[in-house]
Amino acid sequence: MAAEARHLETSVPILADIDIVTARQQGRALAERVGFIGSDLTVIATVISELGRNMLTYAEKGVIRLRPHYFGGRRGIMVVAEDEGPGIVDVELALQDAYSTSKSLGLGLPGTRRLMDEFDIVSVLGKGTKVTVTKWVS
Amino acid sequence: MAAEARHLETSVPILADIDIVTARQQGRALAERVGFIGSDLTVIATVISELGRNMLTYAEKGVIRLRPHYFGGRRGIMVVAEDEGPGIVDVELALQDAYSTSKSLGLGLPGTRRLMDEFDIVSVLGKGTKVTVTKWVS
Amino acid sequence: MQVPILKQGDFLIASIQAALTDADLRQLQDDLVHRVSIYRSLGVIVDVTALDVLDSFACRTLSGIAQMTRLRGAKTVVVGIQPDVAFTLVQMGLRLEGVATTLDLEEGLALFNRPTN
Amino acid sequence: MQVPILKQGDFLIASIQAALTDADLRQLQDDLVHRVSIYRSLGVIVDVTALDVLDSFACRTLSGIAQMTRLRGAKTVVVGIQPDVAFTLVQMGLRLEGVATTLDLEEGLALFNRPTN
Ligand SMILES: Nc1ncnc2c1ncn2[C@@H]1O[C@H](COP(=O)(O)OP(=O)(O)O)[C@@H](O)[C@H]1O
Ligand SMILES: Nc1ncnc2c1ncn2[C@@H]1O[C@H](COP(=O)(O)OP(=O)(O)O)[C@@H](O)[C@H]1O
Repeated sequence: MAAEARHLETSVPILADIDIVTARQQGRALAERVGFIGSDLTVIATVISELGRNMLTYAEKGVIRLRPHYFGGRRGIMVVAEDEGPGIVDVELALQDAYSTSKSLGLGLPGTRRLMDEFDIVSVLGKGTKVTVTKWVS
Repeated sequence: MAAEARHLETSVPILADIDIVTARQQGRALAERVGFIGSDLTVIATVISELGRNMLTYAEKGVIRLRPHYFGGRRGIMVVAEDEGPGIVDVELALQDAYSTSKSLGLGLPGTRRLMDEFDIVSVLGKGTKVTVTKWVS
Repeated sequence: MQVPILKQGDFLIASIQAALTDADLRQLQDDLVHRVSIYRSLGVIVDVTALDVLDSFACRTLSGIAQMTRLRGAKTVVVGIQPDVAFTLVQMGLRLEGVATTLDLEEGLALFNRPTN
Repeated sequence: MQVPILKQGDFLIASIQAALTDADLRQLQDDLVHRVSIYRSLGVIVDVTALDVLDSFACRTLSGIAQMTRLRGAKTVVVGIQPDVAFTLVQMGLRLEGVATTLDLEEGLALFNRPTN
């Protein structure tokens, strides 16, 4: 069993595509510390990758915060991806499979939602976008 | 490109679990002849396995027919699994994820439906069950 | 078609050589659970490289092996799942519950020799 | 982190050694498409054993490699997809369109030497 790892919160600025690699490696490492194993580690790294790329593509830059999360006897990891980009015009649409404004696959957000246990998105036009996702150790 | 393989229809009686192995090997071989590649071959073999096992479990025996299928310029494979078992009381229910009358996973029928392009089931209580599925070469 | 089980130190390695019937799979589960008890093994590796299909029964059996050996203190790793098999499994809605997976035997053994958390 | 590409007879083998940035992946695609043309290669193998993530961009790039090399008469095989990576990919809703997959390099090469249909 992993000891509690509350103090291990980290923050990765996403300014270039190498930062996405850094963020997902840190996410995986933190997830291991929290007690995740196997394909959950891959899931967490993949989600960080998708959120990080969206920032670079649509908002030029942003920050990914990785946080051990303990609640109601459960432990997990929370990933917060926050940028000050243009925001999303239609969030409902952005969450649909295959919707993309960049000739991309349009599976980043809906895929992330499927992979994680909790998913929240707040986007304000002209202000920015904040995606908060959590996965619990099962 | 595969030459047309209309004459290659085969029929595999399912009387014991070794017959399931035979049926899925024949199904895979036929699918290759028809022109399937990669994970489609795995999909077809898996579906045959699920349908064959259901026959043994719930109807004691049955027959699996494998048939090259050409229609509207498309080519594919049709798998027909037919038994004279007890039939299914509630087909709607049997098609739902995780519904099983045998402490099994209950994913055989719904999973088969997800994997194939066409899915048809006819079941008559006291008469038997016939599942007909088709996959097209993409 | 019985599956040979190799004892290698603290680990058991089951190398599936060809397509298995449901009865073979059941036998494999019984054999592994039995030997984990006798040898007090710390880990079980099941090599499925030779399998071109993992259907719901096979998944259930592999999860069952993991669950029953865990009760005896051993961890189960399934190695050699073909990518097409992995894709199909998830598309069906199946999961290998409680089972760790690696690409090959080498990585599987490495997993045991790593400090676990 | 450039990906070394080996020419082995009629085939090209790209062995990814470590995590790649999106720019690295784009570069890999350009390099492979370019060399398939020059060498008139019949097949391309991309070894992704070292990748612990295949996200939507990586999938799109691998599918793009397959599509563009196919126009030049070559087939693409991706080898070494970790099972966990395969599971995650499908759960996300991703597919490796037009890409053949095998467990390892050996099987990948065998695929080319088999009569195709
Ligand atoms: N951080 C963001 N800022 C602004 N728009 C975004 C952001 N993330 C996603 N979007 C919008 O939502 C759409 C869907 O995103 P996603 O599902 O990740 O697919 P993709 O990135 O492949 O287009 C994007 O095409 C884009 O229009
Ligand atoms: N050939 C059949 N004859 C009678 N009942 C069947 C047959 N196939 C499936 N069923 C019924 O449908 C249910 C769901 O089937 P399935 O989705 O394959 O799951 P499972 O076989 O794991 O229970 C079974 O539990 C059984 O009650």
